[in-house]
Amino acid sequence: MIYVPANMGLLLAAILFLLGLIGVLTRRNVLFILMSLEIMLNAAGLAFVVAGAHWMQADGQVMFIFILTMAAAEVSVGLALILQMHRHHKTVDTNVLNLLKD
Amino acid sequence: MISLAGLNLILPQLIIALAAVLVMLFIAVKRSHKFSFIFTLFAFAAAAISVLYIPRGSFGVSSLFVVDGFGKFFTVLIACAGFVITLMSYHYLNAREKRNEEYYILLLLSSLGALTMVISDHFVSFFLSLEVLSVSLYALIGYLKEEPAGIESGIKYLVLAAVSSSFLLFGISLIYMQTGHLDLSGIAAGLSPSGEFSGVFIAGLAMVIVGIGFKMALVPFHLWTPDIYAGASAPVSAFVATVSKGAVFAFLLRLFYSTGGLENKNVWTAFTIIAVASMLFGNWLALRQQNIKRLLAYSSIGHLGYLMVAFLAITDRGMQAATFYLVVYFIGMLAAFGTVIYMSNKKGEALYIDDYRGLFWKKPWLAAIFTTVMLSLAGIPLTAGFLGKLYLLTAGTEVGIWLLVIVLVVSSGIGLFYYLRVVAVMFAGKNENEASSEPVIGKIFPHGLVLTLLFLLLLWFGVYPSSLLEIIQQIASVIR
Amino acid sequence: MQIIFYIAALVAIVSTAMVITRKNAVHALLYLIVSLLAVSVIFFVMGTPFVAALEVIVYAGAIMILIIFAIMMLNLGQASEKREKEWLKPRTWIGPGILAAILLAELIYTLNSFSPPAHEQAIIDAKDVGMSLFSTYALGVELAAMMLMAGIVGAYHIGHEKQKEYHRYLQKEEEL
Amino acid sequence: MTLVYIILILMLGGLISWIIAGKNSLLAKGIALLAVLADLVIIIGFWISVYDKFDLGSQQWLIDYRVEWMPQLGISFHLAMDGLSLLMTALALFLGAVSLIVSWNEIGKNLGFYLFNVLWLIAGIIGVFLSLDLILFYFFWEVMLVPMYFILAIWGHENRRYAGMKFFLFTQLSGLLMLIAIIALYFIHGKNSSQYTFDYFALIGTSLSAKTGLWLMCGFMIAFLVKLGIVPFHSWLPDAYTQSPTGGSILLAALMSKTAAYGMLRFVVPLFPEASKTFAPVVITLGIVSILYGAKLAYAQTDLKRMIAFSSMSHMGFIMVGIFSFQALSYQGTIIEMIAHGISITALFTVAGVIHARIQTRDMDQMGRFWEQVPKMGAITMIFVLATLGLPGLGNFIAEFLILTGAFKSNVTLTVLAALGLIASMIYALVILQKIFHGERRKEWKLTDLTPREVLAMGCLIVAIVWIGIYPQPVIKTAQPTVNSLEQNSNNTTFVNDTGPTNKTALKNGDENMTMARKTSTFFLSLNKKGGGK
Amino acid sequence: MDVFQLLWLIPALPFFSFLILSLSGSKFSRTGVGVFATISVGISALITLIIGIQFLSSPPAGHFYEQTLWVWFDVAGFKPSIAFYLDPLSLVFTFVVTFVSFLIHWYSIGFMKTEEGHVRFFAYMNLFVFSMLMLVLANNLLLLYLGWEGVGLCSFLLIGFWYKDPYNCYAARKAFIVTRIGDTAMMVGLLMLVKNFNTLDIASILTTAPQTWSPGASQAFWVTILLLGGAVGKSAQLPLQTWLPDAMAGPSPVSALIHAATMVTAGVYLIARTHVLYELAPAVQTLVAIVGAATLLIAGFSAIVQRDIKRVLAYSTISQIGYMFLALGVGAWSAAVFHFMIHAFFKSLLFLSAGVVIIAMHHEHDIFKMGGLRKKMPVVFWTFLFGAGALAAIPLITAGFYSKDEILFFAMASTKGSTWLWLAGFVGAFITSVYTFRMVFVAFFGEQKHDIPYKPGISFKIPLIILGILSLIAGFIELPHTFGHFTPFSDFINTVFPAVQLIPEKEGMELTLQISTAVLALFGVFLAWQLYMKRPQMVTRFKETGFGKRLNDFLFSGWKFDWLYDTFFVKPFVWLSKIDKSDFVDRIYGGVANLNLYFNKLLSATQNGNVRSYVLGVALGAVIALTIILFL
Repeated sequence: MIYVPANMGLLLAAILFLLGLIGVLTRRNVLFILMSLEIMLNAAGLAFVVAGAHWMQADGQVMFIFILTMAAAEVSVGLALILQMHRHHKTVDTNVLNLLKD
Repeated sequence: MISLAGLNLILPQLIIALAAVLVMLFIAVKRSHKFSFIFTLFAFAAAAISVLYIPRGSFGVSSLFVVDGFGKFFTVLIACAGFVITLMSYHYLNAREKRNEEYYILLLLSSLGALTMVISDHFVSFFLSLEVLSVSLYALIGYLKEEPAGIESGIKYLVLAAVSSSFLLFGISLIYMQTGHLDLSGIAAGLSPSGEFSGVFIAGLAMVIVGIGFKMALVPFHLWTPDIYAGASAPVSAFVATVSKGAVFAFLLRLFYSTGGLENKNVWTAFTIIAVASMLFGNWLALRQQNIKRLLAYSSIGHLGYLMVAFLAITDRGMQAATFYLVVYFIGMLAAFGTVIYMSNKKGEALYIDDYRGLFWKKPWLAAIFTTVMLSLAGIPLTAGFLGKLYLLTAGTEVGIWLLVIVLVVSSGIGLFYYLRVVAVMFAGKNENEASSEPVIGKIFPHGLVLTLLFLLLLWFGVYPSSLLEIIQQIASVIR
Repeated sequence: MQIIFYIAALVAIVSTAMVITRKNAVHALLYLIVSLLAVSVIFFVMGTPFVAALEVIVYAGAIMILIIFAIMMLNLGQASEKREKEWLKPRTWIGPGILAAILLAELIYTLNSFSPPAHEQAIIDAKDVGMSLFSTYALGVELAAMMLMAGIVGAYHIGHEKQKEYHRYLQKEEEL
Repeated sequence: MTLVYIILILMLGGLISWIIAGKNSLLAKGIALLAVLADLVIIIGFWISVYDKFDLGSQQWLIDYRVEWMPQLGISFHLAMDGLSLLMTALALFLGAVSLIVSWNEIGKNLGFYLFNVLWLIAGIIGVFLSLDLILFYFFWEVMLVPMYFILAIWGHENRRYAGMKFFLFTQLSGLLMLIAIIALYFIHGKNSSQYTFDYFALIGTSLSAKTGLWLMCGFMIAFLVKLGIVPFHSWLPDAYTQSPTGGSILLAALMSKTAAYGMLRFVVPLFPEASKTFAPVVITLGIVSILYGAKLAYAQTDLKRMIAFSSMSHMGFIMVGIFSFQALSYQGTIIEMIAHGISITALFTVAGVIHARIQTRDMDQMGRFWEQVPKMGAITMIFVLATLGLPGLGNFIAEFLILTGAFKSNVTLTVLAALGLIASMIYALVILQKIFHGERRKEWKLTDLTPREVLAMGCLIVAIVWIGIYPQPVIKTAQPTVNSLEQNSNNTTFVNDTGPTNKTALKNGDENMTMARKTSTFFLSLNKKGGGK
Repeated sequence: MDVFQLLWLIPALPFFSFLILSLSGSKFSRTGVGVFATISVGISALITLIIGIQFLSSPPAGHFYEQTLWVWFDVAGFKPSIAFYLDPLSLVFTFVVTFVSFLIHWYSIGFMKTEEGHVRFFAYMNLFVFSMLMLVLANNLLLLYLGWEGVGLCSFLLIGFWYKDPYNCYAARKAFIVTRIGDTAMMVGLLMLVKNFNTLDIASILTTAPQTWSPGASQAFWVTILLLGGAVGKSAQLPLQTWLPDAMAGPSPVSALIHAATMVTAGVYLIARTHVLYELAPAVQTLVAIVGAATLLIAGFSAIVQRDIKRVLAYSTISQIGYMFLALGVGAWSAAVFHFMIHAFFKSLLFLSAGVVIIAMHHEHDIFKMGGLRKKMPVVFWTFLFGAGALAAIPLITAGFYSKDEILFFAMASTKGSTWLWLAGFVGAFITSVYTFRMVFVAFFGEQKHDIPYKPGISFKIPLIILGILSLIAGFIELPHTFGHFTPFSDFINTVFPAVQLIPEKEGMELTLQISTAVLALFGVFLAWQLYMKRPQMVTRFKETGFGKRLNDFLFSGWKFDWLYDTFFVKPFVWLSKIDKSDFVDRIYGGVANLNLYFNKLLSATQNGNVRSYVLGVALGAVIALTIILFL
């Protein structure tokens, strides 16, 4: 029915993925990092769906669903950790997380 | 549809999963640390023993899993490690945290992730296992939530693990895009056997390497290791060092051997570089480290590098060597962290090498164990570490991968320096200005007993390892 | 229909770029939702309506709400926006930008060599997905459940605020 | 089984004295000494009983004990004894006993653990002398290391940790290279004969291409050169020898260094006959450099033990010259040198220890004119200084003479250079005597002369060194069968063509490596097809 | 009973005495030690005498006797034994060694009366006698080497006997090391012999060598030159003569025994013993003669300016051994041995007398601070005079005349001799009489400068008198042609040596040569009298001129040999030792260690604790992995 070139789909996924990566690398606010992580995971999921559509299989979507689940679990634990961090440090700046270093 | 007939094959995994649920239910009824603890112990023991009821041979379970000798071996290994870690956790948690029952749920769940990973035959099951492992680990690492260091390491691990998981997923999707399969045998079937892979597949492999390399803490994906080891509680560090890495390594073997990913020369080279860098950097980083947990972290980077030598040999012997070494590494790391737990007290862990000054004159038995562990990690004879290293060298020499073999030798020479440093401190004069009146956590039971057991295992496998070798040779031949 | 894909892709990219550059967390989150919706459109275009729906419901709906709650709890107001300004110096973008550019170039290079056979795509709907989920991947679903359990238990434990416990002398003081 | 008992007695003795020492230190010392002496009696009794068997044409091996150890890897527990190992074992036990006696009161703290280490060290050394499985050999080789490290790092002098670390790093690293060589040899032999084993008797006939042989031999040689302390691998030696407690110095210098010489005789020359011939000029040159450079360094030192350490290094050069001349004379000379040097260095370190115990310094610039107060010590020191400088009538002379005689037959120029060592050794050796016992009194010390216990130990050493000096025949006779087989071995070498088939199978290159990978992966594939039912 | 079987007792007795003294010497009384040691050597001398008489009266078959105690070791057919070999040559040496040692031991009883460490002294002396006897009696060169090193050791020990003075230690060390240089050469020579003959048995080498080597063979050349190296070291010949003057730091009996009579002539013995080899290497034999000639001149000139009585004697010893070498070099084997014997007598006499003088002068060695001792110590004066006469070869009445005369004649007349060699000896003889009588006149004549209450005891005098008589009459056992040709000594010893080959036309010159030598010696005495008694101001004035001062310094320092060796060998060695005390190799390894620490620091910097930089690491890793895999 619909034809979307698989490599274009993958390219979009890659761009989103890398934007997410840039976000993780640049933002000091841990909430933004969390959001960027979601972008990356979503991009990976997008890639799976593109590939699944390409092979006309359900596996890609199944994988997307699992990624979705994982994102949810991760965000829940992540937010809990952020709350604790805020409690300890009164900030969401990741630069304060340098108690542990060489 | 899934048939119940296959379920007996994944009995250990089921037991652990059930135990996790049950512990949670019990908590809902009544919180009891002791009960959770004992129940978890039984669960691990049962999981280990249940392996005996799995028939011999290689069976697929619902295309996600394959249960074979190799998987069973690792199942037992992980269950035993879980058992030991549980044993060592009880008093530690009592001393350092108020609410401890969830710990056992998380420990069981992360072990479940590891257990399913070692029998994974499919990217989906691998990914899910990895995430079960990771998500529970986020919580486990940050478990001591009253401590900034714990939370810090939790966040670090979460961010980094998520990034690496994303890479992994992206990589898998590329592989899927190329082959149309997510199961390993399907992927292998869709590839040319000569190692001439298409670009997308290769790029996918590279990103999978990032994900796996991160979990195994191979250079350059190793940066998280010391911080997480140091920030997490010692039992969790032990878990991260052993179970988490071992399970991923088991899958690495399966993945690359069954898909023939190493046929590609570039992939092989990339892994060689990773291995060389891990061996050298890990040991270099540890050279002047004063924090014993960080030191162990660096040392584990090096050890995983050593394992890669066996992995890169791509032979029967290489597999056996890797398996043997992993067992030895498990024992060594568990005993090392066990000693740290033993020496810790309510106020904090015995993190610094100086905390062990003159240990030999105060607690000779503990010091002897720790010394043996250090020597085993350094690969000195009479300990299992030596035979492990011998096996690795044998594997490397057989196929003539001289660069790796020489780097292995050189880096274990470098490694010797810091292991000996620890040993020397233990045998040095007594610490005069030691004011800490706080009693240590360690008790004869279970810590002393467990450590002694691990110590004896190190010696046993170091002096008369025939029985273990026999088993390993069997399972290696099963997997071929 | 391809044009829809391209438009949606453009929207997704732009809004994602906005996410990572915003100083206000709530704004960023809204852009993220836009981005997710755009991806959802793409899913729909590609004939995967089930995940398109899930994208909107779970991602944009559930997970983002979770983050909004977190933002509210942390009470990041105007002050934090100022702080963000300090934190986001232009040169912090250079390194990651270059790195991402290299990665992108490499991925484009590989995707270039990848020319999938052009074929019509069939719609793979919720039924197909469901069949797959509960046959082949049934054990996977169980595992995912375990993962969620881990997430919940973990979040519960870590998020649990300890009761403030004062030292008994301090308590006495308060009584006085 | 005798051989196993010899090792076991030491190990058990060590354990028992460790346990007992907390309660009764004298008893612990007694038990430790008794264990060593019991072994010594066993070995000497054995020697006497087989003494008549050492004739020219006789069987080399006296005892051969072999059980499977790790059959999966082709490793066996294989101990055997011939004349050479008999001599070395006896020497180890004799000097071990002496070292226990001379450091009887030296160790104050943690005596039990010390005794444990000493006995296990001796056990390790004897294990090295007796093992005929290469992995077992390596095993013992490393087992020596740990107790020595402890002795050095716990009971050593002021700079002990540094010295211990250096010692351990050097020997361990070089040992690992040897291990690689052993493994490579194992595979080459295995691929040639499809019998994968580390057994000495099986490996001894392995035919190697010239290049491979050279590489493998280098692996062995590095380990041995390091332990022997040959330039340029000697850097650890002065520190370790100097910082050890007396007993440790003795065991290090007198026994552990001999394991390296033994290793060359037992393994390098028989396993790599042609490679060692090719390599001989290099090794001999290194030996000569050690002789001369060691002597020069010894002369410069003011630390007594350091000086003795360098003198030891200088003498080890002679051993190199002796082994790599491939002559019966020089082999015999080497064996006698091992024994005589062991004895004389033991005595010298004892003297250093005795002095250190009395005045708490090793700095010779603070000594002088000791003869006045302690003539007995002076006289005994003199004897061993003379032994060091190779005075005829004492054992070292016979050794050096035989070595040079043998060496002269194979290489004149190098031998003449080596002979310069005789002059050099005199230059530093006299300094020991004169700086300490003669000349001006630089500081007022209250010295007490040797105690009867010390005199007893030294007396034994004097008797031994004089015995070897004037009637070394029993030693020579005992070593004769071993030397014969060594000589035959080096005479019967044939060079294998470099492009021969052995080389190709021996060392795989990358391509073959990849095919191996493919094979493995196809196994995986077939497995998954069979077992991966849905 | 065959008296020859007592042979082993000759060295063994002093050795046992050494053992007993060193183990339990402190239990003896003070004189008991000396007496015990003396008696042990005395018995040795007695046995030597008995054996000697037996040898003369009924010589064993082949004029040698061999006694094997045990096989030393046996490796690959090389089988040296602990065995003794007695033939006329070794008998003469044994006789001289035991006899002179006996007398010197006797003398030492008195000499050591007040010194501390007398037990040590006598033990060392006994050990020396033992070693020396091993040297001369050895049947193989390895055993000879044992004795050779043994005497070197005893020399070292006895020079440094007064160990509290660092100078003595230095002198002892120098003597040991310098001779060791020669010994090493000799050792290499032995190695060469083993390589060629697979034996070190002297007798078998001497019989095999001429069969395997033709005269002038390079093998023979190298062997002999190496053995010569040993000989010049031990006998203090050029270029290794520098140790002997310093060796005078030892007690006088030591100088008499070791550094005059016995040990220093070991080189002569060695060359005489291996004369067959030297005859196979004519070039080296000539070299021996040249070395001897050069040494006797150099040492003689040095002796003229010395002030220390013992140093004068030391240089004269070097010079006289030069004569022996000269004799050996021209093939006059028996003349060399004869001169050795005579020299042993008179030189030990001189040293012993000097020893008495020195004790009397409270350890004053400078002859110019003595003077007029003639009256106070008549016995010593006369014995010293006898010795000096023999040294200066005063014609007819002294033994020295006969022995030296023989050498000079052969230097001229032998086929291997030459006029130049003779001339050197001739000039040397003149110098000898000058410096000898300079010493006599300065020390014993003139004014008395110190009061000397000291009277030498009888134990001093008897050995002196015996030796004095011997210095006069011992020459009569070998009279030249011109004096009736009574030659029992050379007849006896020539069973070992071949006769000297003479150039026929020069045979007739003997009388001329004798007369000129005699006149020259007397003129030397006269000159000494003139210069040092009558007109000492002449010498003083000459010394004050620039040239004279420099010449005096030059000769006084022994032709600056010490300076030469110091500059070129000792100082560079010491310098090298100093700058590399801590071993540069160690630094290299230190560098490696530091490099590792540097890497550690470098890598540690990456562990900065910042989560974003860790992510950067992962991302970088991804880039690297992708790049390698895609583009490699």
